[in-house]
Amino acid sequence: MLASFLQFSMSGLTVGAIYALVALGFTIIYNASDVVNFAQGEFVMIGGMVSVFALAAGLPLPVAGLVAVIAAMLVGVALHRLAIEPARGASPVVLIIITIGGAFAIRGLAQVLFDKQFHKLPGFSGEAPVNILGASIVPQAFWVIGGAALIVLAVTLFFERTLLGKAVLATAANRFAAKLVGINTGFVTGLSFLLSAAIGALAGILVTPITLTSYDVGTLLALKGFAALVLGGLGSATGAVAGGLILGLCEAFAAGYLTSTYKDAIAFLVMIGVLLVMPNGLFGRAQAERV
Amino acid sequence: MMKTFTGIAASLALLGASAANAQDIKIGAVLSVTGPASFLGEPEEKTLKMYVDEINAKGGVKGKKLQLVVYDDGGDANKARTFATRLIEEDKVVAMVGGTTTGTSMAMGPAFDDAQVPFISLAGAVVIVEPVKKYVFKTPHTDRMACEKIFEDMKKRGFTKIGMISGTDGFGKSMRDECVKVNAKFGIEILGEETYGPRDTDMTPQLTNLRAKAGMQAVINPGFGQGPAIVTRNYKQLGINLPLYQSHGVASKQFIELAGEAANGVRLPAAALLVADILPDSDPQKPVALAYKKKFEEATKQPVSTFGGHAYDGLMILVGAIERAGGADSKKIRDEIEKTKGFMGTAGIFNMSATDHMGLELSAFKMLEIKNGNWALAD
Amino acid sequence: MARFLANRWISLALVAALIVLPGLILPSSYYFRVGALVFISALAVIGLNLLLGFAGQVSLGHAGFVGIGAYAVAILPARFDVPVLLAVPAGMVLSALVAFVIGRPILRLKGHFLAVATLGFGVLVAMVLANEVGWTGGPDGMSVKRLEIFGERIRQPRDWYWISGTLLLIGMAIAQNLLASPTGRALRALHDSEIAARVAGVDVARIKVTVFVISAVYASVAGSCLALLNGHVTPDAAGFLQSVEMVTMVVLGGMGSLFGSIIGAAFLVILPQALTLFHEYEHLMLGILIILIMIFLRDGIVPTLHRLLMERRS
Amino acid sequence: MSALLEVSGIGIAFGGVRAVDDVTFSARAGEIFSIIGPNGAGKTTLFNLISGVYRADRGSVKLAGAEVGGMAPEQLAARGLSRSFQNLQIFFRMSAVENVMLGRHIHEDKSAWRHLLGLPSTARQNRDTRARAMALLERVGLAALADRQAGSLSYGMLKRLEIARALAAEPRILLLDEPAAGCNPTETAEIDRLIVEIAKSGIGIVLVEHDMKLVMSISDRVLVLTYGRVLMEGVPGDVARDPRVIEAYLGAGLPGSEGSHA
Repeated sequence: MLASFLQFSMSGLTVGAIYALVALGFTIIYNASDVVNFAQGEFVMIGGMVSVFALAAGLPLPVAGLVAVIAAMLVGVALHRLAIEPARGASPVVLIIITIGGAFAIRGLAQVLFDKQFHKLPGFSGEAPVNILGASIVPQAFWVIGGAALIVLAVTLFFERTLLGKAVLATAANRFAAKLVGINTGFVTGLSFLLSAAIGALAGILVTPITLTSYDVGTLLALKGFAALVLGGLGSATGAVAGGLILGLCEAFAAGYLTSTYKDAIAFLVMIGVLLVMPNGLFGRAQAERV
Repeated sequence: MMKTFTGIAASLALLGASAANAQDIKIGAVLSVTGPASFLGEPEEKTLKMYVDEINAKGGVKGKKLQLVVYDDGGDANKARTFATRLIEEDKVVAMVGGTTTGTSMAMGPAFDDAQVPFISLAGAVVIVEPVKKYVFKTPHTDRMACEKIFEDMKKRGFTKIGMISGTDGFGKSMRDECVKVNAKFGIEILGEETYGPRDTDMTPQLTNLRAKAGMQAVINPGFGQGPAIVTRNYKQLGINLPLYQSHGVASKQFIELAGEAANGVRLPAAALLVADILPDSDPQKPVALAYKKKFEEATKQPVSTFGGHAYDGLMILVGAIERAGGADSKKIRDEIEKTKGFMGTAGIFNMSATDHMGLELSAFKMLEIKNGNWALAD
Repeated sequence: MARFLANRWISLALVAALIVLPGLILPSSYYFRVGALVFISALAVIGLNLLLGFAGQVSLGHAGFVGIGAYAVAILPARFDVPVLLAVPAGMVLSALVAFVIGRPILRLKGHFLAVATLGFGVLVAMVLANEVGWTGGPDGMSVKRLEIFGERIRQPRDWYWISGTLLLIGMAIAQNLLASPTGRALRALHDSEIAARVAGVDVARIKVTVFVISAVYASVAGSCLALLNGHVTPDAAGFLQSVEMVTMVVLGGMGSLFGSIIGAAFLVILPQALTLFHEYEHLMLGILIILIMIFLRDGIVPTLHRLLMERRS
Repeated sequence: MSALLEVSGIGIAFGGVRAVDDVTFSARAGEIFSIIGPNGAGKTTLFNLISGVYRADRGSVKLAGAEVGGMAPEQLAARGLSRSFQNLQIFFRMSAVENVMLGRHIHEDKSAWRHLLGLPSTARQNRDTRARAMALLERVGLAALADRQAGSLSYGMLKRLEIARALAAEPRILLLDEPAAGCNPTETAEIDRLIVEIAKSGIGIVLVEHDMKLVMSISDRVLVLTYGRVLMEGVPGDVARDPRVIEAYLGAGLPGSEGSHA
């Protein structure tokens, strides 16, 4: 009983940690620019695919990972410069469509640059499972969960302790006021894309040894990450992480205890249920009507 | 606006057409080169292009060059149907080798049947050719055969109680249904069943439940793509010691790479192509399989898979039929495809007939076991 | 031109011309098929535009209703011997009922929250269609009985071109009727200010459900047509990617522009056919084109061109 | 004349802060009843309570003798209460005349079926609604701009458009939240004239306004609100002279010195 509960929980936390990181990436860009970036999943793909190919080209794994993160950041900045910035002031829906177009383009490029096969990375600490109270867990799961926790911590510290981070927060709170006090909001938005891309790529590197990767893994991750973002309350980093973990756990427990066939549906039903009770998500602030 | 678009489309089509010699024999291929089945569609596309080039370099078919028109349906049945219409109406192909997935093949089938253009599908499910449609053929072994081959092997090893975990994609779902139809025939009881989505990344919850079923002797995993690789890894992770059977849907070296260590000991039914190297020299299939393997691996730098092999078989059956038909008449070609006898392909010996539009016997399947990260014959 | 487009009879005539004129010259059933697909998509997109473009309520699960309409004409005749012609309205009623039941609770949500709730609905429909093999044939889909009128089986793309073209014209006229009515004004009003609409006496919850139901019925009819045109359905029709494609068509063509819906649908249906020329670069090109259009025509193709035209005149 | 709108003991708190606390007043048909007070005194919140945008924690609102507390804005609209907004709530994507036509929503047939079919009765009704809306636009001086998109009109025009839209509902009582804020003197004078005219037609008007000149010249009675509570109520002359009022305003800036704060 306990063993399977633990097994399900670890499965849910591992998958959830990735959703959480994708949702965190969403949150950072959303806060800085009100853009829901549906290309966020592509950053995860770039992280995984570039590391795979860099590793195959003979680079050691840490260097390959670094190359992947840098590649994702470059793509992130390019996306911002070439697609988001020129459309500044467009309505949120239009910006979302632009990011969907961006996702298309990135995926299209990846399928030409790399290939259409699935790939894996070796587990950072081998593949031999660890037994905890009857549950078998691959060591990479700890890398994923621990890595996600570290990334969340680093992001929190960045926002709370650095001037740059505070500038991003200020822009998020009030773009106009931030401009007035001399913050270059365009730069801040660019920075948020850079940061989100890096987080996405790191997530991709961490998770590829478990989940495998291919040029088109981004779509589903973006969908799940978006759901987690909204469940968490849209704009709250804590919410994004909580939303991701809850979504992952829901899927794992649904698969384990109810039906594996409809586990995704159950996860979505839980989410819709939560939203009906809390229309602004778990950590969202209610917007009082100002008229 | 609309007119401009059609105008553009029309001129583009003309452009494509004018580049080719009117004397050429046009054959079409609608493949899932992108999308969830791209790992099937990509080697299929490469194989077709490779061999069409080779045939043309050697002087073509009956002195005429082959011209291959490929469209990518992205795995979407509706798109596939549009491209099928385009091949028939615009490109006026004499036949088509393609249809990567069962879904796309089923969507395209009626279009070719209506237009009386032969269509050789590369997808697995038995429903494509059963009931027989006059103009629709296929080259891969059916999923029912895969089930039978696996159950035969289980029976031989004395397993009667098994568990099943299948993908909810078309391939997994279809094969699962076939397995559930034929298991009783082999005296095999399915004790527990689980499923996973096409893009799932962790199947430990399902396998944990499956593991808990008492008395199970083996597990079968109908599915294709990366799912089975993850199942295999999770299987090992959870320390399940029962024999694991995969399907012909993972018959590529990539599966072994992805599953790693965990792949060792896994059995699956597949074409002899994968074990071409270790076939006895007396095996009549050996030269064909070896030649294809060598050519594919040299040209693409990727390990050979049976998927590309099915495209090879389809193309060669078609070329043979065109030669026998003595020209580019679709109806005659169809009749000749149906008359294919004793054709040695990568999947086995094809003997088509009016009632069998696939033409492979169960014996064409080999039961393989993965040993030390490589294919080996199980018996 | 601006005034010109604003007049409903003239814009209807324009749409009719766009259907009839190509219909007279198109060379083969391939073109008729593409045309039919444009009209069918446009019909669904007009419905979604009423919801998204006019009323400002986003749905990321609208393909779910396309799926319901498509499978209604697949399942009812095959399993219950319902005549095909009756299966289409049955699908409409079913879609309307589903939309009504789920619309009440989820339309209280706003913006991205609504997007996720509708997304969940779409995922749910696609999952049911893919998994209930006994009913739906599973992921590989099922074949659809052809429509028979006076003993004649309607299967040619050319026939469907004219049928779907007619339906599009009717759908366009109905949407115009709606928009010019009190309900139409109310649904457009709540896009800008729900509170002002309520103060003016608009029952916002009711109007939202009404337009949600109407847009679901449009999608359902489109789904039925698609299934009958193809003679085969797969759960892809209800998938998330289809929902996203529909939203993209609305935004590309122009939110709040019925004519834009047709252009948006035409664009995304025809473009991939033209882009096959670029083989593996197709997706890259498509992505870049979408970005460029949204940057340079950010209100959508039709409204932006319309505005530019007006500016030039004045 | 009996009271058309009776507000008694109404109050609401946000996070422990009593934004409106125990406010009681009543307004009669044909009367201009003004509510003034320094910034943040709770005037708009009071409007939101009366018009159903917020739900009051306590107290009651009666419309023509019937309790309407807790009703939604659309229900109140059907009972004859309409309002304008301090921050414009215009349907920017619709034309000016459509904005006003929407105002007649409660008087129109609401059957979506008939609307979809485009029946002649709907067309007739549309023509009627449009004619009435045009008459109202005429009244507020916007008839020439009827088919312009509302988003392209100036601020002062939109203020008048909002009044026209509210009037289209044929309300018995009209709450106007700073109708002249941000308008130039000419526009203010026009709105001034308009309000008097509306009151003369028998509609009860409750007015929140910063422009003291406007308030003092047209109001029948004035209620002064500070910190969410009633400071005093009386005729304009008395209010203007009351030391408590002067003090309250001095604490928060002189009345009329911040006419364009919106």
